[in-house]
Amino acid sequence: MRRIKSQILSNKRLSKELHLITFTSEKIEEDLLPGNFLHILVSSSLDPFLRRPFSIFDISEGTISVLYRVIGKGTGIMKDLCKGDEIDIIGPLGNSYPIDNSNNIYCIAGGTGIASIHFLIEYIKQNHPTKQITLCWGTKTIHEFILMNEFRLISDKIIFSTEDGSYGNEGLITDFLPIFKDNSVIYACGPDGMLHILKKKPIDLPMFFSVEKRMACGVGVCLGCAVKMNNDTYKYTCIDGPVFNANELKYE
Amino acid sequence: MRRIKSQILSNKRLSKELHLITFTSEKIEEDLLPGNFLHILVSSSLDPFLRRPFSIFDISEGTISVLYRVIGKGTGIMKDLCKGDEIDIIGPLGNSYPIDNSNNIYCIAGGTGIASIHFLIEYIKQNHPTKQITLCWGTKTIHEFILMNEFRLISDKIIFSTEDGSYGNEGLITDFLPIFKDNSVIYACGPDGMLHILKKKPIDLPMFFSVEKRMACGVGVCLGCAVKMNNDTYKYTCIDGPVFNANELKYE
Amino acid sequence: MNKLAIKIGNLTFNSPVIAASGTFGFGLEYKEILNLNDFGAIITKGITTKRREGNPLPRIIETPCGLINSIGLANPGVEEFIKQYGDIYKIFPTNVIVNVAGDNANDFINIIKRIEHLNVIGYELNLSCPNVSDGGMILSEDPNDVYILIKTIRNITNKLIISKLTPNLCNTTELARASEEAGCDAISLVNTYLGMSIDIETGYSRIGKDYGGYSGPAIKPMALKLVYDVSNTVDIPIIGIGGISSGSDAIEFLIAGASLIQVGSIIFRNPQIAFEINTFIENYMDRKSINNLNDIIGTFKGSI
Amino acid sequence: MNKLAIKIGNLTFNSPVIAASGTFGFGLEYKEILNLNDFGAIITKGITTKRREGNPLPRIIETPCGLINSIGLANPGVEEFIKQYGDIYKIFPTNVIVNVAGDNANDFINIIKRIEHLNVIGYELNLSCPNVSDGGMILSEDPNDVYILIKTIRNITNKLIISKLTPNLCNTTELARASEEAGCDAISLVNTYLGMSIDIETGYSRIGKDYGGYSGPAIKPMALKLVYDVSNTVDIPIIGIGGISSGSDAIEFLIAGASLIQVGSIIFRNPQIAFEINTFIENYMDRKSINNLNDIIGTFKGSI
Ligand SMILES: Cc1cc2nc3c(=O)[nH]c(=O)nc-3n(C[C@H](O)[C@H](O)[C@H](O)COP(=O)(O)OP(=O)(O)OC[C@H]3O[C@@H](n4cnc5c(N)ncnc54)[C@H](O)[C@@H]3O)c2cc1C
Ligand SMILES: Cc1cc2nc3c(=O)[nH]c(=O)nc-3n(C[C@H](O)[C@H](O)[C@H](O)COP(=O)(O)OP(=O)(O)OC[C@H]3O[C@@H](n4cnc5c(N)ncnc54)[C@H](O)[C@@H]3O)c2cc1C
Ligand SMILES: Cc1cc2nc3c(=O)[nH]c(=O)nc-3n(C[C@H](O)[C@H](O)[C@H](O)COP(=O)(O)O)c2cc1C
Ligand SMILES: Cc1cc2nc3c(=O)[nH]c(=O)nc-3n(C[C@H](O)[C@H](O)[C@H](O)COP(=O)(O)O)c2cc1C
Ligand code: FES
Ligand code: FES
Repeated sequence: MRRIKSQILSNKRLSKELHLITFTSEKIEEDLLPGNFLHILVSSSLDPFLRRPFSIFDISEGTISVLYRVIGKGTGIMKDLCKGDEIDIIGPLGNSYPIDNSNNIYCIAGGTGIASIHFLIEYIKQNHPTKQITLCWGTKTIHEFILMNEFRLISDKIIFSTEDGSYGNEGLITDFLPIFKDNSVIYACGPDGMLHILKKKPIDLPMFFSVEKRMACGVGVCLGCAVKMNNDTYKYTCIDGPVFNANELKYE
Repeated sequence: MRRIKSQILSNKRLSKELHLITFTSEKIEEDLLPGNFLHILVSSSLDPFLRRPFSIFDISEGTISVLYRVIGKGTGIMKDLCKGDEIDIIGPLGNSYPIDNSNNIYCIAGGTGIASIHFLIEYIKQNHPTKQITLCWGTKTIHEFILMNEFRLISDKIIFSTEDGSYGNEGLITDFLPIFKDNSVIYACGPDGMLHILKKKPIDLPMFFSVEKRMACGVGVCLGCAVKMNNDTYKYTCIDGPVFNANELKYE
Repeated sequence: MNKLAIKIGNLTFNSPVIAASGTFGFGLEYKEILNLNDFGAIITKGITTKRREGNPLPRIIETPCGLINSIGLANPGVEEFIKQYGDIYKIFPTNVIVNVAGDNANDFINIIKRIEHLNVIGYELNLSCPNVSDGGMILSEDPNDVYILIKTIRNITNKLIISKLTPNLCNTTELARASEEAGCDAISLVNTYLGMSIDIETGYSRIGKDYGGYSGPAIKPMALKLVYDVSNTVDIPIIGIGGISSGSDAIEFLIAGASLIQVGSIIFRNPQIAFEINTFIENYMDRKSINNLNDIIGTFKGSI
Repeated sequence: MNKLAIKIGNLTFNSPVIAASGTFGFGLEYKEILNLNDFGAIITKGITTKRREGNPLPRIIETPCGLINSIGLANPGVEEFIKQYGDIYKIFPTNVIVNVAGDNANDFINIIKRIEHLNVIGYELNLSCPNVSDGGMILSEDPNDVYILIKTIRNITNKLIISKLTPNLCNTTELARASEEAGCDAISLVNTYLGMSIDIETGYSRIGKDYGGYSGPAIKPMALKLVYDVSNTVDIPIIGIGGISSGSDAIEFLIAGASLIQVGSIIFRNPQIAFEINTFIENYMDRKSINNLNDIIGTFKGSI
């Protein structure tokens, strides 16, 4: 974990709501694993007060990219940042997707969940090139399939779905999952609703969810980002997660 | 009085602390008189919460310029605004320098007080070209004499002073005032300390001060910007001022 | 029909948004840049028997997401007020409520008697100004005193009586109940919180008194809680106040139990806030197929 | 000599800046990005007799310039705490104070007896957590109860006893006086204010309970006022808390009468705040030729 002042290198709008921001990493990227997140302070004003957690979308030497959806105060400010502006970053934080011996990797991404899945796929392609990767990617509408060519390049197979049917299958991605092969592992990142549905499916494979909870500290001191476990105790997204074994999690 | 969303046209640093911002005026400039001020909201964040009052430095068709010193939260944000960014403006507010029949105009400016004095001199030159204008201009140091050529062009005479002696007379401008001619009027804008000294001088000419007080509303509803009058009552900078007859004002 | 209309007794407010006392002068100052009837009512600056010059300077200091004021009830006094505004209020575009600030019960009664003939719909009793040392604070501490005061006022007027409470005492709910029992028509809360700010260069207070009244978005979570508590205590309508700065904030107060809301400090920043809140609430009602404001009021469901 | 050093009794704090309970875990979480001895002390998360899972979700909600929390004293319980941290505190780089949260007097006494052998300099008694329904709030309302509680604790320990008070009661000064009379070594205040936030789309609370504890820069003006009031009431040192987010804020609390200060919510935003405050105070003292922190404390001059 380090705290750095990072310079914006670029900040592009990719779709109506999705933006990709790239900034200097002061070597933090060397310690980053897929699933890790950064805690970003976007403005020196006290409103908004807290940092914002974001997964890693991509890294390269000296830079990190984050894919974000503009939804509120913090991301509203983020989208107006220009090249040369400074942001204040703490990271890497959180755990990472555990990589086992399975030959087949199924990645299920909903919405901005695609961000950490992108980094995961790239990571696996680089470090475990023989594994077969199937990406199941659901969005609301066609325009949210950003950087499609790149995803086609790094995945072996992609299943698309949109809620409005504008591209791929019409409906939720959880309705169009492939028949999973043996010797597989599933990684999923997306809205709670999606994870909830996945969890209820009779899937007999190791399955890991990356979850999103409201955070204050991001390092385990505030106890704000609690997630309920099956045994009714709580774990904490920022230190025990964000990636959890789906078996552990309780959805009510 | 109107409220407009204004686009930044340029925002230049003129010295270490002084910046000149120019923005679209939506025709507000047609109603502006020297001494008037604008109440500017520089950010959509709730911190800073209040608008900031600024005098007019210059107008031209469709644009207004404000000269400002970076001192705190609001001006700190202002200096980072870029071409195309929006600010929210209420104006014109306040009264203006009263222009009488005097032939000789003495303008005394300290610090950013030069802003409203600039507009005043320009206005007089344009509307009363026969009047003789003497500018007495004091700053901390040489670098704060911004746009000097322009001032030389519009004033008939300029007396300079700097506190550190780096240009003009060394000391406070109030120590280097000329011998005032008859049939004259004095306009002064600057820090309270300067106005206080001026007020104590045995000057037997009409004298008008533009004063600065903390403001919340800028329109006379909050009663925050009170100024003490000689008879121990209060008047309000935003509606009764910012320009007051020096006789009326009480300095303790 | 105007969806935003709401009734208190036989009085109609064409919007639940009211301009708070001390933040809207006497109603005319902003008229060039807004429609006065975007407000369901406007409340005047607090009026005292005699003219008050107000507190020493400085009177306003900004803090993160709020401000501290030490105005000290500067106002022209009741006689000058009548002279200046009596005629104007005869044809005012929206309801006018006079905020009355007495040092003691007699003051309140005298002021109300003097202005009873004006075309104003009622009185908001400032039982809580933090900025006057001999002021409301003492009077307002004891529920019995408040009961007697309001009872007496009830005897001299049929107009709306609103009891405006401070958040700085811990018996707010008791004061509200006493007000209700005495025949008060509505409770408005909160007035400002006590706040302090020190200039570290000089060691002096950054306002003209040791402390002042704190308002703005920063106080909203606490004000909302208090409005909720009081709305569970009394049956008369509550007027929610405290840091409201958006349509969403306004709806939170309605859900918590307020029938009307007041906007204060935010006006300084955004004078057109009433219009924005009205538009927001209308869209919200459309989206949720709600036809009557009353179907929002007091619908807080607690925690999930 | 370290200019920032300050003594309470025979204990030395190498900086007046302390990490507030609940915002710094058990002291190790941030160790990779800060020097622990930038803090004069760190205060642990509140410890209860038994493990507590904490409140339902969500537990944190941001508000303008602040946040509302509903953590509900989640903690491993005193036994697990001793197991996990007993050894670590033997060689901790700065003073450790344990925040103790009892449901009743027995709890407080049992916990303190169990941890008395640890290498910690003292206990901060959480008399005021708003997030536990059967918790401190009741115990802490009555100055007599507080007096008896602290008196009893005084009998079992010579370590530092700090009474942490809530701003949500109106008898804060009385509670402070009762604490002092019972032999308490210092008063810390404020704990969080009660605040509420409603999700207008669902009508439910935006946190796991109807209301939570409000903290951050938004509460500073009120907390400062309360610290000033209490410092005028008692002679024991005050530890000022509430929205401190800069060196300047910290000095305001010192001038108002606090001998030490705590940083809470700001840590989440700026973990290195203690270093920044220390540097700021040092420069301030240099600039003003002040050699001893005590020459700042309690020097408020009132209004000009
Ligand atoms: C581990 C983790 C990884 C994430 N990765 C990404 C990512 O790669 N791309 C992306 O677009 N978003 C991601 N999110 C969600 C992102 O943090 C929120 O969208 C963002 O905080 C919203 O901030 P805002 O100020 O625009 O919204 P506001 O609604 O103004 O925020 C208000 C408060 O709610 C919190 N909040 C709002 N939505 C969420 C959410 N979904 N999860 C957690 N906190 C939230 C904010 O942090 C803030 O404290 C991630 C969240 C977590 C926990
Ligand atoms: C009528 C009028 C005309 C002015 N014209 C100019 C001008 O042309 N150029 C210029 O640089 N400055 C001018 N000022 C001063 C300017 O308003 C302040 O410098 C500015 O508000 C500082 O804002 P800040 O957020 O950077 O400072 P902060 O210190 O962060 O501001 C905190 C609060 O104090 C207020 N404040 C701070 N300094 C002053 C001040 N000197 N006068 C009034 N309020 C203050 C702010 O408005 C804000 O409410 C004028 C002030 C008035 C009243
Ligand atoms: C500058 C100022 C002056 C005020 N004057 C009065 C007053 O005269 N009478 C009164 O009852 N309340 C007065 N108030 C309190 C407001 O009416 C309101 O209760 C308070 O500001 C909280 O609301 P807000 O957070 O929306 O501002 C004043 C507030 C401010 C900021
Ligand atoms: C997330 C969180 C958890 C807290 N937990 C505790 C606690 O366990 N015990 C306690 O006495 N105070 C607790 N507090 C209160 C803080 O110690 C502090 O008194 C309060 O937040 C005000 O300071 P601040 O405005 O600097 O945050 C907690 C505060 C927060 C924000
Ligand atoms: S965000 Fe604070 S414990 Fe996870
Ligand atoms: S700034 Fe509000 S009355 Fe002048």
